Amino acid sequence: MGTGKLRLSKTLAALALMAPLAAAQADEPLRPIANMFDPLSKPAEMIHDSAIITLIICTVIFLIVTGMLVYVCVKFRSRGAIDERKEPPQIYGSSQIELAWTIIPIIITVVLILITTRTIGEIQDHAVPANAVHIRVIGHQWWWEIHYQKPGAKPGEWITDFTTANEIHVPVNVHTEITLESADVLHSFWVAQLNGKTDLIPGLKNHTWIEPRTTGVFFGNCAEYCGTQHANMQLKVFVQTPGDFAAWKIAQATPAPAPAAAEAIAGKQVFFANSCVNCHKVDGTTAIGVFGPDLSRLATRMTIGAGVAANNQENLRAWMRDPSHLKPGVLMPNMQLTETEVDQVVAFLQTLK
Amino acid sequence: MEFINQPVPEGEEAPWRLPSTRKAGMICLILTESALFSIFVVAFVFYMGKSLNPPYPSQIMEPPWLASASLIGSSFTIMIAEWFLKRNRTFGFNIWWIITVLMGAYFLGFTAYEWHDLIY
Amino acid sequence: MSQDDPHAHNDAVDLPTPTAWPIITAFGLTLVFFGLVTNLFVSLIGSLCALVGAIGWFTDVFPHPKHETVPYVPVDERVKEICREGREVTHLNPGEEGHREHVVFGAVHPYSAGVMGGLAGAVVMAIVACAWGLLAQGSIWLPINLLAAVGDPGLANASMEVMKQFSFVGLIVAVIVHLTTSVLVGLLYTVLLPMLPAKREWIWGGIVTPIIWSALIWSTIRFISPTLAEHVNWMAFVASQIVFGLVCGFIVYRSTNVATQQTWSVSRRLGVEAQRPNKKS
Amino acid sequence: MAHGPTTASEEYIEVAPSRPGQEKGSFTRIIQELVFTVDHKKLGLMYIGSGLFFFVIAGLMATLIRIQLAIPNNHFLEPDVFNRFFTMHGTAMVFIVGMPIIFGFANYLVPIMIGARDMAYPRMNAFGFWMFFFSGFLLYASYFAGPGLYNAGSAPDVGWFAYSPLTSRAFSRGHSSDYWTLALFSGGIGSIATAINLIVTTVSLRCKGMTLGRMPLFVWTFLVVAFLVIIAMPPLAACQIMLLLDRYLGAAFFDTQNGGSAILWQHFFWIFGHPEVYILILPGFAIMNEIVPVFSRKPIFGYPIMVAANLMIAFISLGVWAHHMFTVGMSSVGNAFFAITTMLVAVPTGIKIFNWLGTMHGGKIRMELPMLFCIMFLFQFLIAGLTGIMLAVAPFDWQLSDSYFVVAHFHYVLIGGLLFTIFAGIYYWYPKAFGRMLDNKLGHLHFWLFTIGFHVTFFPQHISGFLGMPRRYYTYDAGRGWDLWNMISTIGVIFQAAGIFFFVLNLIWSYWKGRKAGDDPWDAWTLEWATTSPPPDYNFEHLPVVHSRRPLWDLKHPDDPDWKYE
Repeated sequence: MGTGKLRLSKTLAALALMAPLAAAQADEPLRPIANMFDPLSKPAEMIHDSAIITLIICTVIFLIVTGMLVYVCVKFRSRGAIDERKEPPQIYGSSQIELAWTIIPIIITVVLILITTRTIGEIQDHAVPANAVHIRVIGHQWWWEIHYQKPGAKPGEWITDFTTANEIHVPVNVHTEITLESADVLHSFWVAQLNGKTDLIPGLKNHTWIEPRTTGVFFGNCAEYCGTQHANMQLKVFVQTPGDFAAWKIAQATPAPAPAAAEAIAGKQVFFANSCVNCHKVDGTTAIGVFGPDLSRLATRMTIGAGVAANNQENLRAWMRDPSHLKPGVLMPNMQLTETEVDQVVAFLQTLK
Repeated sequence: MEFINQPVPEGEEAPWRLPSTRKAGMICLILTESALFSIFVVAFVFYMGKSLNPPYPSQIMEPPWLASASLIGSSFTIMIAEWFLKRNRTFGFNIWWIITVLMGAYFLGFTAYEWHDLIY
Repeated sequence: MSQDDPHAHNDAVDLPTPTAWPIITAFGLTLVFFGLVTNLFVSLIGSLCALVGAIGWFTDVFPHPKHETVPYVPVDERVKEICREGREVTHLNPGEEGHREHVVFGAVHPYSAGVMGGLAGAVVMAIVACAWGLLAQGSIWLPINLLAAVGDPGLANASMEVMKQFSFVGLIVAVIVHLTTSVLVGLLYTVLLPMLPAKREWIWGGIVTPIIWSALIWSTIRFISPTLAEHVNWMAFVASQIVFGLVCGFIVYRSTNVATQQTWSVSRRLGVEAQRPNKKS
Repeated sequence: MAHGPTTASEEYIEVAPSRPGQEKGSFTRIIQELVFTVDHKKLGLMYIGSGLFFFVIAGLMATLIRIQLAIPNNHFLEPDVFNRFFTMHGTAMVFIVGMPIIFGFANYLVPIMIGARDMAYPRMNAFGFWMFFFSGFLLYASYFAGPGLYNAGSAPDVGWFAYSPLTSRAFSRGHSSDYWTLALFSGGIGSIATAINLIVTTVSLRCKGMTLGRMPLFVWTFLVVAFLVIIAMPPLAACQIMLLLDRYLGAAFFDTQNGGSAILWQHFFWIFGHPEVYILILPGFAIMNEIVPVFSRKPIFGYPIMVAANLMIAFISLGVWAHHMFTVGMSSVGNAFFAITTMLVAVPTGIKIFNWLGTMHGGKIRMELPMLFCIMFLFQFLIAGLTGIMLAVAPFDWQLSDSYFVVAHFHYVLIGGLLFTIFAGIYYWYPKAFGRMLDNKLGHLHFWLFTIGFHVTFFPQHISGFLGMPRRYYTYDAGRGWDLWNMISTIGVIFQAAGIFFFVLNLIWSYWKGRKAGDDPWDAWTLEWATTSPPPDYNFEHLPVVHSRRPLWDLKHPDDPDWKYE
């Protein structure tokens, strides 16, 4: 293999970097284990209830049938050659028993069908309350574009307040209505502790919603195979107190101040001299590209490359040298920057907060 | 042979008849074809009127009367050919069979031409 | 046999002649496809190959499929006589004749009795439940809507006032669910009651089963339907279940036993007669 | 019915065309026989043999996949290489391993079981086999064509269900999607040909007295399978044609950037894809239906209802396709409808499981290898069925779909279900096909290693699915709760591989050294045991006449034949 060392170091780096970094950036506890049996949001709880009854029923059936199988195998096993000289009585069947084990599954099925249809309706046809937060999530080959609706916009019409990427912030105990779209291929939005998955389909608008019960950073993933870097299309949902959320929104909606340090100013020039602006957007500047993630507030994010690495100076440098080293197959080209230019651009990017 | 000498239950002497392989095979083939074309028909209905940009089908497509006629006609000529075959008249079969092949070939050729025309 | 089997002769049998045309045709077709991902020239060769194969195949089967006559293998390589002594077959329980059986447990109740019992039980059960609704809660619609709330998301989240009102969807859902389940349980009674210890059918059907059923529902009700869990009155619930069990069990129990059809063939049970004449023993 | 073939042995007329210079048994002669043959038995064995060959290749791919996933952030495989592996593994296992092996069983056994000399269309049978055989190589040619070995060729990397628009020209450059499409398309032609052949054979070539009500359940099940094939495969072919039009001629059926629909492909694909699952699992039931009665020494419990359950499963399977699409945002009514139909499948499936238990109940179960595999099948298929019910609960599916839970579920169906019965079938019919028994010791090694390996590999995947691990990930971060389960899963592969090694060893070793089997080693009841092992080219000197579902029981107990009771 020959890459054991690299692998190990990367694993350790991932472990070591994530926790302190998150602590520095978000007060919310990290919830990296997306356990669907530990739901912390309204739709996920409803799903959990229907899952539990299904599991109970299935476990009971499993125990009964396995018990029957073991009993039959032990009780009626052949006891050697002498025993085999006689054939057992030839039984052809029994309408009564067969009917019984047809009806009982049907009754169980009826119960399950009722629970299923109710839960489907409760979750899918849930009314959107007036105080809901509206966001739009657009899937791209291997990152998430996130739009926040301008306050005061009428329901049904869409005015983008600001955009961000890969990290969604929502208030706790408030219904967040999420519209899902795709810019290229199929993706699927999945944050298991908040809700089940809904696909992002080009040409269609899908909807999902969450109503988290507690604050925290919830880890999600793209769950529909979307190409080379499907595995590194991670998603994080920061559930914040309403106060924190309001503050975050205001900060995001205002452009970052222009860089003051010389290196960062030079970095900004490099950024605009190269074709970065064709794909990336930085609020308050002339960079309005839309093919790559919005960088307006890059420095406030926890990770880069849709979760492929922690957002720190070292990783940003590695990314600027060659994005496909960190994320093989990524659509961002290698910009062939010199070492000085790399340092300068990274310095500029780190001012975007 | 043991199967022959075993006692036979009453009422089992009735002659043993089964559907002919030809009929059964043909029905299966038709079933397959209809499964195939039902998907095309569904796709056609689904996309009817959904062209994003002109030219629209109604503007450039004409009903291919001759090709359709030869396609539908070929099912009759093959029936005639089969009629000859059943009576062991090889010559008649060959004639009608070749006519069928030609009609089918004409249809395929015309379809290819139509496609070529549409795309280039 | 030979007269039934035109391909068999006294010491040989006609088999289709081995031929390479199918493999040539298949190879040609695959080349056609392979050409689409490499070079159209490959497709051209492939289609020629497939055409040659198809023509060769045609000559093989036209006007009659080719056969070759294959002799039987030597006598000592043929199938051995099947051992006729066989093994004895264990008889059924001592005292019972024979060793074959279609298992029948006690009397067989006609399925119609199950359906009737289920329907009658359903009516009585509905009366008890609605009486509870009317007397204790002041609304005949409450129990109906509660049942419908198991499957209907609209009612599941409704307030108590709404639950006491008439709901068309609720009525439809409740009636369908109630009748389906009742008929199924009625059928289950016809087949299961005879298997239970005799003479006590009414206890099993009228008391034990409803109580087990109620206990099952009680333990899982939070997951089955939170709405129902909130409002249900367990006394009334168990009472209506027992009423159902008694009525249904009674009707099933009283029905005349009929002969079972299970020894019949599939075709006869379905009412169509296949190729052989009926030979009911 | 006087017969004198026994005295006429010296009068054999050598009418078969002799091919000069080629003695029986020489290598060229064997190759020539295989190429020219139209014999259903040889073709059946060729199906199974080539299916097992592709099985080993696709299995090695799975091993590499598991090595990559053993630890978080592994760099053993590049993402593209990994994506090609899981695509090729899935595609190969379904289309050029599963389907051919089951067709091999059908080809070999159906004509003998119904007392026929060959299939209805022997040449078309050969054609069907060769179409499949070449399509397998066409699929694997993708590794060598295009950019070639250096960059692992242009092997398909779009997943075995090749969801659009990932297959459109914009997102799948080169020919990787085309290899997938063309290989499956040409293989599909072969499958349809074989299925039609099976139906016609079963309908038209039954021996005297073999009514539909007396056909072995094996034949019944394959009749249903063949019908499913001719109903389900053409839709796949149709949507593949549309995809080819998209890619080669610039149509836009599934190209979302030009007004096509991504959802339509999913509907079309699963209209094929779900019946396909039953095409793969019903043959498992077929093999169970033969082996369980013989080794329990009793007739199958509830023959009529078993037939009815087959038909019900096939019928329902045509109306459940969208349960693969609960997450695409269908209306709540649509979701509810497909959840309901899917749950209904549980009823006939339950009937089958209970009836097998009923067959074993009261019998004298001989714990030979075929039966061991069948008992494990019952246990594993039970788990697979129950996880299937969980997936049918649409809200639960919103969590479970495309997670490792699904991976675990369908491997319990396809390995725990289908593959175990294929093993059972091979242990059961190998003596018939080659005249020698498979070795018992090697067989037990195979059984235990593979069973343990299977559960160790796939059971933990249920749990990693519960913990939110999506499928088709080439890597994952540490600290998300998936590390341990993936490591266990990878360890299980070692046991499975060892099991397969002993299995292949057994197949080869027993061919020369196995114990002689005799005509009827298991004391069974269906017609294939009424001829020699291996059977002669013509199967039976004289076509049999049957009076009951167990013709050999009638012969073995002449005073007490079955037909008096059926």
